[in-house]
Amino acid sequence: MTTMQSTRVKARPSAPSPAPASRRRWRRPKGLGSLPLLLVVGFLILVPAGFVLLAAFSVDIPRPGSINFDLTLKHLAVFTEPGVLKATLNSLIIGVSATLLALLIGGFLAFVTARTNIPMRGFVFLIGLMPLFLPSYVGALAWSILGSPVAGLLNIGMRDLGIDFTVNIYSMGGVVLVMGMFYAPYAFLLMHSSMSLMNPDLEDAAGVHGGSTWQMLRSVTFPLALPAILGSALLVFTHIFENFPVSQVLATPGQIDTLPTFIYRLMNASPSRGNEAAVMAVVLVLVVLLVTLGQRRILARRSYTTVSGKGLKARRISLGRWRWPLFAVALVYLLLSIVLPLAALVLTAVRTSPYMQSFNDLSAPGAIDFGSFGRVLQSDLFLDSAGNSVLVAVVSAALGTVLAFLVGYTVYRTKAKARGALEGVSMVPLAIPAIVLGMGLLWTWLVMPVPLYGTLAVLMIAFIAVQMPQGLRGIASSIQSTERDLEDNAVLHGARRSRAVLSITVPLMRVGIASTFLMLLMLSMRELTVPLFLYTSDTHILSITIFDQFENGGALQQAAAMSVIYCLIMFVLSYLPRRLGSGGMTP
Amino acid sequence: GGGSGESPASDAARNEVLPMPAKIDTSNGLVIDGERIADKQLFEAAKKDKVVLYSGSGKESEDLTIARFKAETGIDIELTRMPTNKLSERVLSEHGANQLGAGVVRVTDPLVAEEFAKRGVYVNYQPPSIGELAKGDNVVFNDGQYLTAYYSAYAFGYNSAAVQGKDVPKKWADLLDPKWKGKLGVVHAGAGGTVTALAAFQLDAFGEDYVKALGAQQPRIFDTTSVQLEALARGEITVATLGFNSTYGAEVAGAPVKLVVPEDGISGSFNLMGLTPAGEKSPAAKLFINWTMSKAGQKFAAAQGFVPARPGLEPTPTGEYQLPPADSEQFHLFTPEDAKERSASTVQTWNQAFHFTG
Amino acid sequence: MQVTITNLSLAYGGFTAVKGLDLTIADGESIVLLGQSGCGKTSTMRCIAGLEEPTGGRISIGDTVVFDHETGRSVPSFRRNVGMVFQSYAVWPHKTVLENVTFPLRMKKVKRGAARDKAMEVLGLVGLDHLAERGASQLSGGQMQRVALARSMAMEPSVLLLDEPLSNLDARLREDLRVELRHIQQERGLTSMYVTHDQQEALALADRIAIMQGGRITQLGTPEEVYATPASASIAKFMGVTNVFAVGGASGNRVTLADHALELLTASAAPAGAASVAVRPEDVVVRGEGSGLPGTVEVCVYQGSSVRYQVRLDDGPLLDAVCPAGPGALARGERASVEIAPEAVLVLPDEVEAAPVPEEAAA
Amino acid sequence: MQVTITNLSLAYGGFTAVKGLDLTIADGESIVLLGQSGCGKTSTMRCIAGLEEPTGGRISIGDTVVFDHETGRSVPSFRRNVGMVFQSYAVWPHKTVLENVTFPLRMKKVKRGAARDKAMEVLGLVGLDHLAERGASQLSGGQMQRVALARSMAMEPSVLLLDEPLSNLDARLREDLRVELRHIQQERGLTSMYVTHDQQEALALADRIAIMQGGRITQLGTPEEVYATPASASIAKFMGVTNVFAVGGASGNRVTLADHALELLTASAAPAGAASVAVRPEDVVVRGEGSGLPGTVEVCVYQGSSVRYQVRLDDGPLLDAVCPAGPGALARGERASVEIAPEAVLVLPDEVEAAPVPEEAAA
Ligand SMILES: Nc1ncnc2c1ncn2[C@@H]1O[C@H](COP(=O)(O)OP(=O)(O)OP(=O)(O)O)[C@@H](O)[C@H]1O
Ligand SMILES: Nc1ncnc2c1ncn2[C@@H]1O[C@H](COP(=O)(O)OP(=O)(O)OP(=O)(O)O)[C@@H](O)[C@H]1O
Ligand SMILES: [Mg+2]
Ligand SMILES: [Mg+2]
Repeated sequence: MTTMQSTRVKARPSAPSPAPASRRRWRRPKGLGSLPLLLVVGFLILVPAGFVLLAAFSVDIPRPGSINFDLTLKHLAVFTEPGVLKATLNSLIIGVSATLLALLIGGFLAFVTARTNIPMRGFVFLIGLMPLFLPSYVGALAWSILGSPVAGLLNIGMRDLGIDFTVNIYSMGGVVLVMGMFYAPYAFLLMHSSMSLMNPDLEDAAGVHGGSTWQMLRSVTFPLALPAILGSALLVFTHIFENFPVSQVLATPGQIDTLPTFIYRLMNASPSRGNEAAVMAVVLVLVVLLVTLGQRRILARRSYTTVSGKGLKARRISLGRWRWPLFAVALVYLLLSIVLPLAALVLTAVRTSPYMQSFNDLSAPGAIDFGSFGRVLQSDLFLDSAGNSVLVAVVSAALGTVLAFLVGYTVYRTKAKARGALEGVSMVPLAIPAIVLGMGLLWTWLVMPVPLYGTLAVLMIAFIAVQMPQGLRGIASSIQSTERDLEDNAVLHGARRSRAVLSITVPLMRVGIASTFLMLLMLSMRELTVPLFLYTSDTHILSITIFDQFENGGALQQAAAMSVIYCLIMFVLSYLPRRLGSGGMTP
Repeated sequence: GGGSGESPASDAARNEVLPMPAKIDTSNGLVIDGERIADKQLFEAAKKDKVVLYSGSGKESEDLTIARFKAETGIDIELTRMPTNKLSERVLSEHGANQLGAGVVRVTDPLVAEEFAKRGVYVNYQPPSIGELAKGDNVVFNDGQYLTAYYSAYAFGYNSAAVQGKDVPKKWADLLDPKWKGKLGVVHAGAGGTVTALAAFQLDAFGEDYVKALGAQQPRIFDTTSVQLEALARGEITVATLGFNSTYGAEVAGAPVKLVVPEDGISGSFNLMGLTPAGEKSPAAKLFINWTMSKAGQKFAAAQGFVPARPGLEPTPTGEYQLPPADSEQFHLFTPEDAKERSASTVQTWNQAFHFTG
Repeated sequence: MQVTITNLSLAYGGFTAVKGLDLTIADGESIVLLGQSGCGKTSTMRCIAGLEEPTGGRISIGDTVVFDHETGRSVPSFRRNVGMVFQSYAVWPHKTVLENVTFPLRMKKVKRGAARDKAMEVLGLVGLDHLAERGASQLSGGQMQRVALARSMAMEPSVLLLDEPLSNLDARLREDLRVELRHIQQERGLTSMYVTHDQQEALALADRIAIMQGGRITQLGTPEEVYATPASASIAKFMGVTNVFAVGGASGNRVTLADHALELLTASAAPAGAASVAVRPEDVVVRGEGSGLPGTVEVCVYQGSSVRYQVRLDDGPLLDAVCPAGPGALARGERASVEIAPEAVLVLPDEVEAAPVPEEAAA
Repeated sequence: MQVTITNLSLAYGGFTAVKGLDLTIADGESIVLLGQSGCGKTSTMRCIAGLEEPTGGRISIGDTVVFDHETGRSVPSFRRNVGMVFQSYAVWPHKTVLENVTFPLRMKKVKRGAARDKAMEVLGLVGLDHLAERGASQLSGGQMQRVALARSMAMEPSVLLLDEPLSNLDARLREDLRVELRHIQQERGLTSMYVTHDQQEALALADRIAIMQGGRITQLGTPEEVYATPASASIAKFMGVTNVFAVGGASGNRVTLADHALELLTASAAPAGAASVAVRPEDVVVRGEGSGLPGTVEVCVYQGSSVRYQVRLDDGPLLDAVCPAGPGALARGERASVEIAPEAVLVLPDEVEAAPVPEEAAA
């Protein structure tokens, strides 16, 4: 890693030199170490994004074989379409409130697991993580099974018990709840790694200087986790803003229009209006770039280092009599985000008839049949795609983490010239709705003169590109928490920069790196829209197989069974990174 | 690949959906129930080959078809399935990059098929049954550049656990009964070719007032058929306008849904396929098209809940239901011309009637 | 406010850092805690501030019991109104200098404007008012330390704990701040506890000095007392008395060294069990010639206003001496005559267990 | 290895911390850097170590140019073989004490066993061998500082930079380590640069002292030189000379103070442009009575071996004096007679720009 040898661009200001002052000598341009990295990231991300940009402003869709540069601005007219405004507004409302909810849940769980003596911390950590095992469309479906006003299991249960109350998940509140719950793990993972790097002295100082626990949290703990909070807010918001499945399953039946459904309709119109979808994507990219820039600005002015060379005494805050009540709060989240949805799925998978008037129906003979699980487990298709999925997810998450670390390191630790560009480029995929980006990736890997298309490798590459923002944010927040001096010191003591990074920075950031890996792993397992453009019959992956099952409509029982097994696979898969990330700072 | 081995699909394909043909003769080429599917040369070559199929059709029905094809011909199919619009993007891109691997591409939108033809994704190919096929309207396009494999039927259905006896709706007009208010489900007309076709049919057959009245029933509006079908099965809605084939699949799988074949008409839409340049070199792909358009293939499609495209076949029931033949009065087809000319206005009218923005 | 610590113990995992410590700080008193690195000073302070959960004992501040192991009572830090300057500074890196200093004021619900004025005033005291808007992480080490100090001073706590608050400052600034601190402490009648390794500082700031060894207070007294009459040889050593020798035997006013054939006169009869003699370097008078003990100068270090000698006596031991600089200084290798007044010879036990607890504190 | 720094500048954003600094450290020499908090000491060290990118100037170590702004050359830190004890310790919290200390040895490809032995030896020197297996963040402040020191000592660098390496240690330990450091430095002929705020330390460790003010070296000389003849009034003040007065006028050997009706005799004629006079407190002799300047004792602080007085002269100024403790000390309020020898009166400019660069360094 030679990128550390930072750039110096300014000419020497005044000091007179013996040589004629005007003659500028050639200097070895520094910071070139970051150039290969920029090339890699740029190639992975900018080429597909470039296609999207071209699509936004060209007359025809620029797919391979018919790429031309007849440019036009007419696609911008899409913004005047009726309904866009309302859909945008709805999306904003949902986005903002669900993001807040996700941050609240994630922040709460991150704090109690990283910094307090809550009972069964390992288990609470798992609670924070688990909704990641459930793809959001499965979660949304499960919640529609639970909370639809007429046939929702919750409502049936309450009718059985004679309670006169109806849950309606097809409402703004329902959409916000489900989105918030299922995106909370992002916030959780990012904040957890950042908070486990907290130096308790800084918190203690607040207590000593008269800050109550709450004030301490408000003015020290959370502000110090600001890079993680802002980072996850950005991630969560854009995801929610672009999330199609939840909107489709919960918002549309409630007659709530959102931007993603709007884009989906553009793509689904006949003939497909890909150019216009691309225009919307470009606008989103601009917004996200602005937000990223703003975030950079806010963070640049201050420092968030909590791990310093003056020691780090891991100390947990004692919750006192709040231990169990707070644990109960975590359990409620577990119940709503995982237990109920999974129970609904299991029930759906074992019930011979999806129709139910009362829970008493279940006691009827033949009402329950566990066969669907066996059938799923025996099917070749399922086994093949599970194998592919695991392989693709592990490889792309591992490579993605490494790449994100390199980028994060270059951006936050070096003075390389390409820093800003690197960060900006890495955040681009966040802005482009997956459905549009998927097209860009398809075109890219079709025209590339390398025989990757149609292999698992192309899926891996695509995942790495698509998940770059998540990876970068995950790494960035923990890099910002560790003091540079620690690494510099290793260099002084004779380690090469790379060695210093490996033996000092990486171990210090262990929790953050493991969380990032975990997040990418789960995301790769879940990723649906992008592989839909890239998979072939040889490279079936699990998310697509399940999506097909759900798309079939009738096969709900199978689909539910498969989803439950899918969650189990994700759970098992999450074990390794969880192991890596557990444990404190001390050796 | 597809569900090879002893998957549930292959069981169903062998027996439950439709008994296997009485006679499959492979002594000299492939002859099923007396109809020649392939000559000796093609059949021998095809046995060493496999079909690469891209399809925008429902996954379950394709799985059944694949299993049946394998059972009847012994040839494997490798399926890549995704919704038609995504498939179209994928196919055009792969084709543009000379990387289109599929031998046969099947889509549900005539405009997409037209585009494929225009771009050379489809090449001319005439199956042995071309003579028969040409007798029907809207079956053979551009002299065989692509064909209608069969038609999808769109009608309505109900939750059989919630609705029984004389409550069961029989005609389209029955959907306007006030007792369904708030319990009806529809997929919005802009969501795809099939639903636009349905709206056009309703407008043509019963007029704009009917559509408005339907909108006034405050139905729950869905984005996709699949989500709606689940809602129906669970009884969240009790009556819904539905695609016939997928609903029938759900019914067979045990969902408490029943279909209605209303006498006053059902809406039909296309399921088209064609051979690609890669398929030209693939004997199996050609054999697949031959088989699909053969009596055996068409009957199997009918048994699954499609309307056969090949004219002049004796009717095959779909379980307890009998769909009308393609050329009957009862069957209203939304032709490619209709799609081009009327889609936008139909969707707009529909949106107004249902107070739907988007 | 009076601080009473009774039988305080603190263990980190298996390691006991504080062992049954007793200490009473009178209201308005300034105690300086002196002790070797790692003896438990910071730990004790953290217990008083409520940042560690002691494993035993009782702490009360004023009339309030803030910690009692028996009853399990423990008042949280932020209700104790105890200020603390952390050894590690614990300056918040994400806040500006001013924000750091205003924090305790804002916590006391002081209005924004008033808090700012007050903070600027305190920053003025520590010489950082010109950096008020700078991010706290963009400071030099000494500047950060001053921010930490200012933050605790601005708080006006009832008890102030200072853990080496001036260690990274230059001598002049240190002296200024030391004077300033003493001034504020006396003026406000602030009860305070101060850790320092600087003897000057200890002497200048302390009403009483507490010597801490191995997790206990082993001597408590005024600076003069501690300096003049260390309770044990190890305390004497710690207080900079380098001439400490094991005692071989004693009779009346004479003690014989264990390792050297040398006898020293003491002012009073050596107590029983006496184990060591100690002589402060300043009490060793070195002359070019005279009637004292003969020896040779081995080391001679110029120290500004004084000269430090090491003289090897002909009778064996090496003696440290500090003499005023001036004409007539001896060079290395010169012969010297060494005189030690009997009053300067301290006869001491090797170690003491704990300081005797005074009556009123024990009550 | 000789370290040559020429015209070094460093800016943090808009703020210039080091401004055209010139300094040459001879091979095997120990330079002590003295300067006010925030004057740029740490920044200078970081430039030498290669941790900051200077905005101008040249640094060479031995025969190698390690940094040159002109040519853009910059040798990475790990190739400079420069050891540094950070003011902030930078102890690796995730490693044990032993792992911290073995790290530099392992980087030099020393075998595991040998590295361990060596590390244990160095840990023994700093008195931490019993804590070798402890996690480095489970230490007290002083213990951590010693780990940082041990780590750099184990490395055996060609140039050693020490940034207040002993500031958190008690006087005794500090003295021991100071002696040990000096010993090692001299024995190995280590070129070193040392920041301290402890005058004793500066005097004991320095071959030469460099006074740094506002990002520049303003005086460079042996400890005696700097102490005896500070180059400016501000340096004198910094060196603990509290009696500094503005000069009103001078004629021959007499200078008149600006603010007081007082005339002082100097040893030699006052130079032109003289702006201040300075008198070291140790040079002020205070007697109960005598023929000196009459005054009254205002403050009297007992400082162990000495007594510090503040005497208000009848002619106006308040004089600081440090006198040997002993019988006949004056109490507050008593009349006194103050004598100042003419040699003790230093006549100085207020400030100096930069230390004159000696020939060989300029070359
Ligand atoms: N990151 C930074 N950004 C801006 N200014 C800085 C930064 N780091 C240090 N400074 C300023 O540069 C000046 C020199 O800092 P430096 O750390 O070199 O001081 P120092 O001489 O080591 O002081 P001390 O004795 O207090 O440690 C200080 O005034 C400080 O405020
Ligand atoms: N987290 C910890 N785990 C185990 N032992 C610890 C921990 N923190 C401190 N110690 C040990 O407790 C003892 C007392 O530590 P403390 O910090 O109170 O010392 P101190 O008197 O403040 O020393 P110093 O002057 O070096 O700061 C030390 O020996 C230290 O090694
Ligand atoms: Mg301490
Ligand atoms: Mg410094």
